[in-house]
Amino acid sequence: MTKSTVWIVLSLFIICLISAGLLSKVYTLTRARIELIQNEKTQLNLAKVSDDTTSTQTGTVDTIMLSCLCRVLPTSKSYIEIIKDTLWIVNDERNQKIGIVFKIAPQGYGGPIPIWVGLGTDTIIQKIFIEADELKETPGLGTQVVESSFQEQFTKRAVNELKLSQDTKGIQAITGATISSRAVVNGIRDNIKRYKKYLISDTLPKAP
Amino acid sequence: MVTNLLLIFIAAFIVNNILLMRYIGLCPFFGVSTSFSTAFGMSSAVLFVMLLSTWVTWILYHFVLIPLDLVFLRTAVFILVIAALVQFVEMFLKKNFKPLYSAMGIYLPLITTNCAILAVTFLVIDYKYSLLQSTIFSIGTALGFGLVIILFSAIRERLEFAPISRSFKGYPIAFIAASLVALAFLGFVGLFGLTL
Amino acid sequence: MITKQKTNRWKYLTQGIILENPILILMIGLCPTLATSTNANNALGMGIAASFVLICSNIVISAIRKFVPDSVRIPIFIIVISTFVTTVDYIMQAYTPSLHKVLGVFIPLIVVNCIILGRAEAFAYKHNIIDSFLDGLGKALGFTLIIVLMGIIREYFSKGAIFGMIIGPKALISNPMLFMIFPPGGFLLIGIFKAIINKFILNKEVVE
Amino acid sequence: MSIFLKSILIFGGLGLGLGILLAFINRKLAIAKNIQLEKIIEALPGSNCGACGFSSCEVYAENIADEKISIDSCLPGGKEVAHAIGEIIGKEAKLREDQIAVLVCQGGRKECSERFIYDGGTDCRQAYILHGGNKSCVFGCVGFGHCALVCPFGAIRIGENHLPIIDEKQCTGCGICVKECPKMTLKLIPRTKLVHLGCVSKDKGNTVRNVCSVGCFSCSICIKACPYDALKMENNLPLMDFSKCTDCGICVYRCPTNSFNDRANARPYAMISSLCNGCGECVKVCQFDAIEGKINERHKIIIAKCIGCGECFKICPVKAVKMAGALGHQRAA
Repeated sequence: MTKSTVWIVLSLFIICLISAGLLSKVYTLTRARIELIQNEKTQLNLAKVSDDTTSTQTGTVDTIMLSCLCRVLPTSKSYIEIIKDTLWIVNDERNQKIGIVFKIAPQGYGGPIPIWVGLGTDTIIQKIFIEADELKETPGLGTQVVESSFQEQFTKRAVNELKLSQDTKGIQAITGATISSRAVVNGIRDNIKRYKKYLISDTLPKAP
Repeated sequence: MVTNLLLIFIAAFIVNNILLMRYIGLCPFFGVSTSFSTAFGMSSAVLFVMLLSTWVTWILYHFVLIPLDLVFLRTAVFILVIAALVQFVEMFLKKNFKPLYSAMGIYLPLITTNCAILAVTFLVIDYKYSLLQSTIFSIGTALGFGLVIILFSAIRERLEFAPISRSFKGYPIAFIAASLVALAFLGFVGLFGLTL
Repeated sequence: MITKQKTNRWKYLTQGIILENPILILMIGLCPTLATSTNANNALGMGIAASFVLICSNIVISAIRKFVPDSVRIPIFIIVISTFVTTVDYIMQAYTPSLHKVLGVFIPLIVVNCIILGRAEAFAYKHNIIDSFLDGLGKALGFTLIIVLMGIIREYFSKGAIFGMIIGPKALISNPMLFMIFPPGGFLLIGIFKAIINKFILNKEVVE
Repeated sequence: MSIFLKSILIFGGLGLGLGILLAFINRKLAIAKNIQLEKIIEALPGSNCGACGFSSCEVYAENIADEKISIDSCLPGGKEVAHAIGEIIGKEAKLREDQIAVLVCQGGRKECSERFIYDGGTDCRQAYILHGGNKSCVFGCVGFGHCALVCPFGAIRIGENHLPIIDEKQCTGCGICVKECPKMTLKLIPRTKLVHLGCVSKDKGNTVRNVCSVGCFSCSICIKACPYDALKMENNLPLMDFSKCTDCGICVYRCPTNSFNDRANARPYAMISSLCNGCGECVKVCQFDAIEGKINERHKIIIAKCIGCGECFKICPVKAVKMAGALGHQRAA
């Protein structure tokens, strides 16, 4: 190996080392804050889908300002995370289970569509929430799936009503985005079946 | 399963065309699309390198970066791998496929700085596609890139002889022509329910 | 002798803004310009991010230019630039999450942004640190100036607002020109800008 | 700091691996990078004009390195490049004459009328699509300047008479304009050749006559007049055999419609010295009766009529004739 090729390989190696070191330093510094923001968002979404008005206590979700980082939790609820970042059990202040919340990401064609689903103990969907800004889309262009009118259709729906249809019985698909709306409906229905077992058993189940 | 793949292909090929709808890869687009042969050479080189780099980066991401929780290295590793890949491809072609190299070779160094290649590797990760889906996606994007760049090179060859005022000759008229073509591509939004 | 030195240094700075403006004259760095200038805030965000990376990478590259072997200089430049880009990426994720969401895939794309690699290759690799810093600053200002200008125009026509403040006439707000947000608007705007610049440069040449 | 360690290991390892792989492959795949190739590429002008028939200078250099092709087909480079390459690869450069492009049509807007009014695309190839252009002479140059556009050396510009004017100093004879011209009214001739026909019309005599005032209507006077029979009629045009032609210029001046183009700026004239014994041979030979005098008396040349063709100079048995003025046939410039 002539001297010049040694130097070529060495210089590449040194630059990689320095940049890797720097990057890991930056990552560890900013990771704390990013996680903080991430938790903040999950709490907000959890609250959004589980404001179970039919629950015994009257606590309603008060507004949560994302920008101010003080964690104003909904008055009564506590969330126990079962599966990291996908499933939470919702308990009221007397630690009675009143429902579950799970997050799914069915495959739309503009990329995965992140949906939060709040399910009451009576397997009736309380609310769903589609995170608009999570969608990896060209900046500035919204997609129709995010419109609140589409999300409202899911409130107070039983599992068997979850199918695309023209009449008000089922869910009306959005014109122009049939593929994405079908992905949302199927995604929710399949995952409800998967997470249903957490509703029934009172004791805290082991993570699957 | 197959319709799913087909729809990903069409979305990448026409509906979300990487050049006209996502604005990625414009630098070589205006530089190379002056004549058909250069445009064809460039798009075949892009297809070849985009496919290879999507595979390499996808495997690297899912089997090295995620298990070791080094996701923050994503940008650096990807671009380094692509630069090295282009270097190997160039040397390999120069040695074994001389005619192919002389047709496509001159564009290879250009490709390292081509935003489209890196963009595809990132989009494939963000969309959480499987390896097969990302292959289809990258083929679709590369063909979309080729389609637009060849289509546009024909337009620009005609523009050479059109009577255009002096200050609009060259790049300005090319941009305006590109905006009209982009307008036409906008018509594809909503095809088969594929939104942007 | 020093004054001559100072003048051409000053020239490096001012050249970047009008005479050798990266977007309009050198025609490089078009991808982020068109993509993120849908409104003024995004444009400003991208402008600052790209400028930070451009200036820092210019300084570092001109600092280490003596140790870089010529045959492997492109990969080394790329590693240096990608280090800065990742730092910007994670700082943005920590402190300005909303802007980071909107800019999305275009932040990592700064690595292959033709301005930065172009300036590194053409200028920083051959000049000393102060000159490359000034050149980087000039190019960054030129880039940010144009991208913010486009952001303002596109936002004004599509939302009748600038930096979010609604100032447009009623008619514009009731039926905004959405054409400007979509890709065709961006291409058209750059085409017109380039024509105006040609007009100045062309008759300047004739005068000479 | 496990993250710090892990990232250093992975990224550093990747960098090292790629570096080693790069160096290794660089050597294994290194084609014989012969220094000769580098030197040849440097010697070539590098304008990638394609005159040598290859897409770029580099490809041409590779062919030279593999001795596949004669080393002087780089026309723009001409003699110096050929010599330089010759030294590099040690082979004597077989010189092809230096060439220059000339227009073989003199029918501008004044000489040749237009068949129809045309205001379409301002490029010869577009005008050519429409019945071969709007000039009444079907073979003539339409003069929209495509040759000026494609000339890589900027040697051609369109004169006010709507015909291309070729600047001989700039023109390197690369032949691109000849290839590109849709009407084939440009031709490559050796740079030293002074006289060439200025018409390409293959029409019959009378059609040419009522279409263009300077067109050759194949009267074949020049063929008879040429002392070296370098001309012979071929589909209504006098074809010139460059090897026989001595650029004497007789055909230029004998042609009734001066269809011949004479690139010499100035022509010499003959002078008869006192040695003349009045034999009268020169009078028989001179086609422009520019010599007068009685038998056995010293003859005299009428300078106005003499075109400097040099026939009397050649025929004079006593070498009494001298050529003066433009130093023989060389151009004055």
